[in-house]
Amino acid sequence: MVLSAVFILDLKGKVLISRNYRGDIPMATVDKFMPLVMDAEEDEQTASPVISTDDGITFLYIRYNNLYLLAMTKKNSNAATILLFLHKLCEVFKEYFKELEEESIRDNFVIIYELLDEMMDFGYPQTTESKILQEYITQESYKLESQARPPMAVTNAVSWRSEGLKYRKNEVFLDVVESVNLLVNANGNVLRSEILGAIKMKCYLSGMPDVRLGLNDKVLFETTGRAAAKGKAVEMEDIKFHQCVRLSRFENDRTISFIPPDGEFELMSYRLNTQVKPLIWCEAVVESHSGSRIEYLIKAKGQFKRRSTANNVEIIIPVPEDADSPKFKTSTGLVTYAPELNAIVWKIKAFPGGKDFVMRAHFGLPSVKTEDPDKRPPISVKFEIPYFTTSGIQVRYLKVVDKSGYQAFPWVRYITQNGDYFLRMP
Amino acid sequence: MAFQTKEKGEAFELRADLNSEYREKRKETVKKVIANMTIGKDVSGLFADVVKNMQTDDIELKKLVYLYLINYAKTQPELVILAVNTFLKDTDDLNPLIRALAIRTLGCLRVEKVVDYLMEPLKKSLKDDDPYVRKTSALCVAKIFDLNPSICIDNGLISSLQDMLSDRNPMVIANAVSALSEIHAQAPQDQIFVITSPILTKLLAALNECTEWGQICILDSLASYKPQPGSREASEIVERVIARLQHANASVVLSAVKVLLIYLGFVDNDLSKQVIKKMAPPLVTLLASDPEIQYVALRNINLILQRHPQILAAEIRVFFTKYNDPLYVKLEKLEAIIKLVSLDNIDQVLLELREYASEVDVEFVRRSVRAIGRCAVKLDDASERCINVLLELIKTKVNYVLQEAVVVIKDVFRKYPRKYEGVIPALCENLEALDEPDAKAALVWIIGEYAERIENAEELVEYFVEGFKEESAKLLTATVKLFLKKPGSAQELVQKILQLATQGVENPDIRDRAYIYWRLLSSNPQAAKAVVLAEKPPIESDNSTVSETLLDELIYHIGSLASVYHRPAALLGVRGDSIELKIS
Amino acid sequence: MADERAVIAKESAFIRTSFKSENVETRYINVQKLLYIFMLGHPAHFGQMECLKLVASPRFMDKRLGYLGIMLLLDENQELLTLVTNSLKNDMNNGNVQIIGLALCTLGNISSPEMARDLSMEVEKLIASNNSFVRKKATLCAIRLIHKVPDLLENYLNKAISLLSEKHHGVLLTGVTLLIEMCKLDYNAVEELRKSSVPVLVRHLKNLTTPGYSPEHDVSGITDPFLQVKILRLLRILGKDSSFASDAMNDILAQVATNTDGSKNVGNAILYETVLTIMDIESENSLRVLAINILGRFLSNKDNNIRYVALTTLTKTSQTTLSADSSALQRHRATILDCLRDSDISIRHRALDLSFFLINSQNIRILTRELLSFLEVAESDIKSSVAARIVDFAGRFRPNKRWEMDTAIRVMRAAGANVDAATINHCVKVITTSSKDLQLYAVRKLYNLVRLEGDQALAQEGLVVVTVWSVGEFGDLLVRGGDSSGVEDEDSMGQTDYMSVPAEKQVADFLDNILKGPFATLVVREYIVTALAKLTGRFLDESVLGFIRFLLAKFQTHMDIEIQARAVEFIAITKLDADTRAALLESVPVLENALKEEARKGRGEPSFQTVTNHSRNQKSENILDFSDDIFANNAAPKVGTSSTTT
Amino acid sequence: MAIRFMLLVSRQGKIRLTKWFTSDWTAKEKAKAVKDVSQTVLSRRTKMCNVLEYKDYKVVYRRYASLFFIAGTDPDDNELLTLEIIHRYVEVLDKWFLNVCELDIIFNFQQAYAIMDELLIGGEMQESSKRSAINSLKRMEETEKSEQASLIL
Repeated sequence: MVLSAVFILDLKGKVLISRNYRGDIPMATVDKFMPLVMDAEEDEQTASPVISTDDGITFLYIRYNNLYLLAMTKKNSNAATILLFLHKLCEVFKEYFKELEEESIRDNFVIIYELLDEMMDFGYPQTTESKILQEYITQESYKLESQARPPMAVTNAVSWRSEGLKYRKNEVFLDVVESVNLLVNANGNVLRSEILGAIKMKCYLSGMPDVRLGLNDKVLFETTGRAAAKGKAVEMEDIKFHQCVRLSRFENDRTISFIPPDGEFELMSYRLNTQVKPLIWCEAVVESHSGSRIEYLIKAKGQFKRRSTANNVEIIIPVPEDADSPKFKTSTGLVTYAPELNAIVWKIKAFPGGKDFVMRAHFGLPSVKTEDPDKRPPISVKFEIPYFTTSGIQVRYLKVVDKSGYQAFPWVRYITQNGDYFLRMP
Repeated sequence: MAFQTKEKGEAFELRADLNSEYREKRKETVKKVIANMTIGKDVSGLFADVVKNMQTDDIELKKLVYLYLINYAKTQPELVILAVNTFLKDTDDLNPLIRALAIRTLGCLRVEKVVDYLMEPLKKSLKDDDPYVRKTSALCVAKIFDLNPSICIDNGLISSLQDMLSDRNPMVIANAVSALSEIHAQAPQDQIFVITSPILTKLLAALNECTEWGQICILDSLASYKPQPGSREASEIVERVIARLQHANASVVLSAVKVLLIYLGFVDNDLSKQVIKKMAPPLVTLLASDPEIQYVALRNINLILQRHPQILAAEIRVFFTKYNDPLYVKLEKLEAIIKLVSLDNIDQVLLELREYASEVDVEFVRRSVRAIGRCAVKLDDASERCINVLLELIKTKVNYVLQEAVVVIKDVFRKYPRKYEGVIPALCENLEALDEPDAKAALVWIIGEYAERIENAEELVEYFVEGFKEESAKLLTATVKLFLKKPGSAQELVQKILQLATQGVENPDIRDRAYIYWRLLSSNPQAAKAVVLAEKPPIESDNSTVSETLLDELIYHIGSLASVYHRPAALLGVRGDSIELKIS
Repeated sequence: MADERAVIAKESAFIRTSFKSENVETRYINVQKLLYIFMLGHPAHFGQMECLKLVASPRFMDKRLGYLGIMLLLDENQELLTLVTNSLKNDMNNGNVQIIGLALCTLGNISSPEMARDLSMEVEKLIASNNSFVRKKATLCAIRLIHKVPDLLENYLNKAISLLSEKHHGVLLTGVTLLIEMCKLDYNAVEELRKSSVPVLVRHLKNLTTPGYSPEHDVSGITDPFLQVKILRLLRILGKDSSFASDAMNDILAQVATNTDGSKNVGNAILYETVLTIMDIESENSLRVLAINILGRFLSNKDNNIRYVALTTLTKTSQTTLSADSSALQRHRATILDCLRDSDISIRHRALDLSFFLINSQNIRILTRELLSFLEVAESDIKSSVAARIVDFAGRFRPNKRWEMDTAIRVMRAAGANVDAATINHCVKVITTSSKDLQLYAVRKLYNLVRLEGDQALAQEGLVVVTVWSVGEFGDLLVRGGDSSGVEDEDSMGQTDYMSVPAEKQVADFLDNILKGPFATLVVREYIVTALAKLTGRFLDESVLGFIRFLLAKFQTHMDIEIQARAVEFIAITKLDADTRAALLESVPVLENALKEEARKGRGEPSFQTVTNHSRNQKSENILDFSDDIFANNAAPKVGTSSTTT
Repeated sequence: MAIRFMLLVSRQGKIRLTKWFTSDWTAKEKAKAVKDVSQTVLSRRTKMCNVLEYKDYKVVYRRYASLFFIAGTDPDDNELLTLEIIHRYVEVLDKWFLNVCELDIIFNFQQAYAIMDELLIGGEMQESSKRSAINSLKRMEETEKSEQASLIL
């Protein structure tokens, strides 16, 4: 489990701040980190997130913006926990300082020390809920009327919500967001497709409400014998819940019940592995004359219901890094050359279902060729389709029960968007 | 020089300000000192002046001074004693936050002398009314044990800790579990943390209620519990733990998977099947996490698949690599693909591997080519299809593709002796392109093994004799084989090589081999043939990441570094620990 | 960072498109921008052609930028470079000396062999130019040309020698530089210069050391240190191995060595160069003493640069003069050993190299102890070279063979994971060339060491390899070699018994356990498989032999080709009749070379070639000596023609 | 015996100028060397010596204000003299830009290169007089100016 010390470094490997939790490894050992990373980068590779020195010290790290968040240990520690903890640190810092970057570290070192002290003790993660931390570790401690005390939530069974919250209007907003991951090979075969769904909540509820959420969950319907009745149940392959959801309850009777944190949070996520028809399909014909020019013909097709519309569609087509003199032709949308992406970006504001569009592009190439090999990245597509979920998931009810007996108003929205959506180029 | 005086001046100023009569000024100055400490300047010289500011009811200032103390306590052990009184006072404060802070910090000082002073307050705080103080004290015991084990035992801290497993607060239980596990690992013979049935019940209850991190601690501790044989205990645990697979925290999921895999052996078949089925979706979901977590997950999945390939048999597509995967993720996915490849999916896998083999990343391309060969060795009925893809790749003449192809084709030959000899000419054509020891050694082996079918085998072997050393052993064997198969033409060559290998090199291993060959050839040519040309049984397909014994161990460590490195836990850090040379 | 990339990518794209318009006016500014972009680390290959176009322009400023671009963007392996040749030729024939200067500078920095040949005539002509600005550039340009095409050297030799009569410091400096390079390439040049030029060089140096000789070239009170150093260097080459030339420079060297002010870096630069020259040539004894004293002063200097230089120089001079000045060196032993613990890695490395030259038969035990403790804490990348050198010197100056063997084993224990093959082979040689008693001692000690120290020892691959090989070769001694408990063992401290005698079964289990454990690397497995096979000829217990055959049989389907081959062959051997088997597995004759080395040991001379020069190349190549005596050697195997025709 | 490469690196590790006098290295190796060398130099403490070893080269460096001047030389080069060569370059820069600072080099990198080209060719010193080097540079600037003037006319 345990880690020995946490560091935040800049990209050159300079330590911006550090916290030594166990004192069993000299802090100067951190000097060995950058050479290891650089060795890996020699072949333009990213060093794996778990690397060790030849004297048996392990570094685990993540990168965020221009920072490394780094932990070190010499025990057989829990690698997953440590890396997740580092991600959690990132999240908390972001919620505290809006931006997490070199400057925000330097400007807030006092509070970062406090957070590091509260979030981990002797190498074991402790309280990592930013909302709770904000109740007793603040930048303006002098504004607190009395001395800060540990909120009940820190050690309560309900460690994510404080007591005594009050709202004039009790509302809950639910966003059902589905991201479609897609990989199509150069022959046009779908290699894999999956839907990653998430139900995000914004809760403005008073007291300690108990909430129950009903979905058209196929497993639930089957066990309660309601399957045939509606026929539109969804089979979620894997469901992950926020820690507020009572897992054993769900395991028993598929009831999703919980006391929600206050404000914004992700209640659950789920995954569907069903073969989905690619919502936006692209075909590319490329004609390349090395050393002089290259031409593209791209055809895009909306393969979803005619009454739906995909918004803010962006089709990103990679081109050689040294292309020049771009020329485009299309009847729909706006085409630009984005050198910073080494790509053509074809934007279509509203893409109706069932339609298809064509775009042609022409580039010049330099006569002197680069020595770097061609990287052959795939076409990627971005889009949003509102009022629509690919899986057909539906919120059937949301019940809020609080002992004060107020009435709460739920609001639900659905949206489908792209996830990792890639079509390999021929 | 100018720089130095400036520094001295700064220290002087800081010291004066730390003793300022104005409270705000002192606080600001302590901040400045900490800022200096943060950027790595040595401010230990201000110890006494900083510590003076410890007695305050401003929590922020107190925390800063404490932080300073943690950093420099070791350099000024005598002065730390000055601070002890304030610490002790703080452990009696009305505010639990301050009580806990004092206990937490005292444990971090790591100064032997302080330990004695700490005993009484620690004993008290282990029984504090506030759970926040208790959970902090629990870990403090582990800190002290690290420094001085006997004092913990003598003062009954360990038994207090054991009592804490029955605490009513889940977080306290979780920290007690952490502390006990750590102490237990340091002195396993003392049986400090042994899970009994009653404790088990409490842990399982706490599992539902504590934070994600606490859940991981408890799950990890369950891994070492041996359920009562024949009882319902194992199934009960499994049923409790299985719900954890739904947790959003990937580490909770991995620890749950570990516990379930271990308990599979203790439950009946039906439940076991059910568990296996339920494990698949969460494992796949791990691949949607951040790449770093994916990496840890994949390293573990590859271990799990070695034991239970059926878990993800239907999910091979999720391991197809994405363009933007980091290399370390790609390589692990490749490994998983090989674990899961079967006759049902081989065509698709080959198409995919062929695609990878044309990417730009050299290491990934190599591993993909190698993967094609490993598929051939694994699946008898698909070996020909694999070979065809390899031949196609050889035609691209990309140097490193070629080298890698030669290496794997050699293994294909060894799995299917005399089956794909038609490929040999294509390989020998590219002789000059091979510059890597592995590839050269592979080709040398092929030439020796198939000498009778290669017209210019002597020429080819002679070509390699130039670089005798790197692949000496294989070259030696190849030459002797060649000689036994074509005695007339290769005699001079074999003589030359044996001379070289017995007297021209120092490597004792090569010399051993060479002398055996020499003695065989000169005394008993019949025996020589029987020995050197003995039929080799086909190799077994090599689908395992680690040996079975190591796998047994690593399953117990899923999620941990050992399982990421695929090395025994005992080995972490061994290599560098300095060995004391006993020289009189 | 990300923003910068995006801005640059956009600007680059704009520049690329703009280049295509072939606009002469915008080209200059675009190339300028592109070079800046290139400096920030972004691709700029598409600007190469544009630089060529700029060079072809008649304008000076276009040419200037074009040549700068060529020097930055192109390297000598690019085909495009040949297209520059013509422009260079034209510009070297230009009437404007500044344009000639640009062309010379470019060619002097970047030239392919073809260009060197094509443009040599122009450069020859320009060396004779009456403009010193052109002359000095052409002279340095010639260096690149003769390096690319050494045949061209003779065209320049006389011209270069005549440059020595120059007054202009720049030209003289470049002239001396050119001559130094010529001497390195061609010994004829050295002889030619010895005849003609020693006095003139000495005279120049004398002038330079006259106070106030040329204020324009003064650096902190010293006249043209750059020129002084170059002259000293050329003198060094000329004086080496020539007492005649050396005699001619003795006085001036003494003068420089005594009169140069050593309080500033410049002065020390000259003193340093002077010392090197004195040590390299056939100098008088008094002069050498002077030089060594200067180094002694350097060594105790506070400035780390000076200490670094002292350590380097002492190492260099020790290499060439060996023991001659060693008493002077020994005086500084404590200082040098202190430097081994310096916090500066540069100092540490230099001190390490030097420490080995301190070793002699009197202090070998003490120094080896120092070096062994250094070995333990050394960075892993230098462990291999330190280990190799310790075993080498242990052989050279050993007080006795037992001690040498113990040292080799200690090295393996401390750095067995890092040593290279040559060191492992060396350890095996130490054992094979020993008496039976010592072999018995060695095999028991190694066996017990690895057995008792477990993982710690097993992690040291080199130690495991040596142990496994010894167990295989001397298996019979190990289990039945008689009593060795009386042997006094420095390492054991009386606590553990490194001399205990195992049973055959225990030895087989020992090897089996290594195979099963996590430390069985491929190399270790290979060694174990052979060792097991050899033990079938040395062990007697049938049940143990059966167990060994079982172990071997398991490897017959092994993925590794070498291990499979061995297992299959060795299993076949076990099926042969007992006599044949015994004959095949007999112990291996000692390596001839090892015996020769052995005869040379203990006398302070290098005993084996491979590890003597580790200071630069850390990984020593095992240089095989294919000389005739190996082939003429009687011990070499002969394959009887008659016996193999069946 | 010569300088093989020169690097100017800021204290933050930004590369300000690179000059190669060798053709033995590929672009990739150069990039790696720049990275490795600047990283090691930046991590050295002030009192350590100004020489270190990188591959088969000797690296000699010196810090001037916010900039590190780094020279990679053959192993048999006189490192103390290399320090003088570096210093000479800095002196001429200083004279040319009148109190040179990092920004001068960033914005006038062409001139920074031109100055180096007047001091070194192929990594060897071509001129030991500051005045002479400055004069040559001045003449070239004049030539450029007169060209530009004639263009405008």
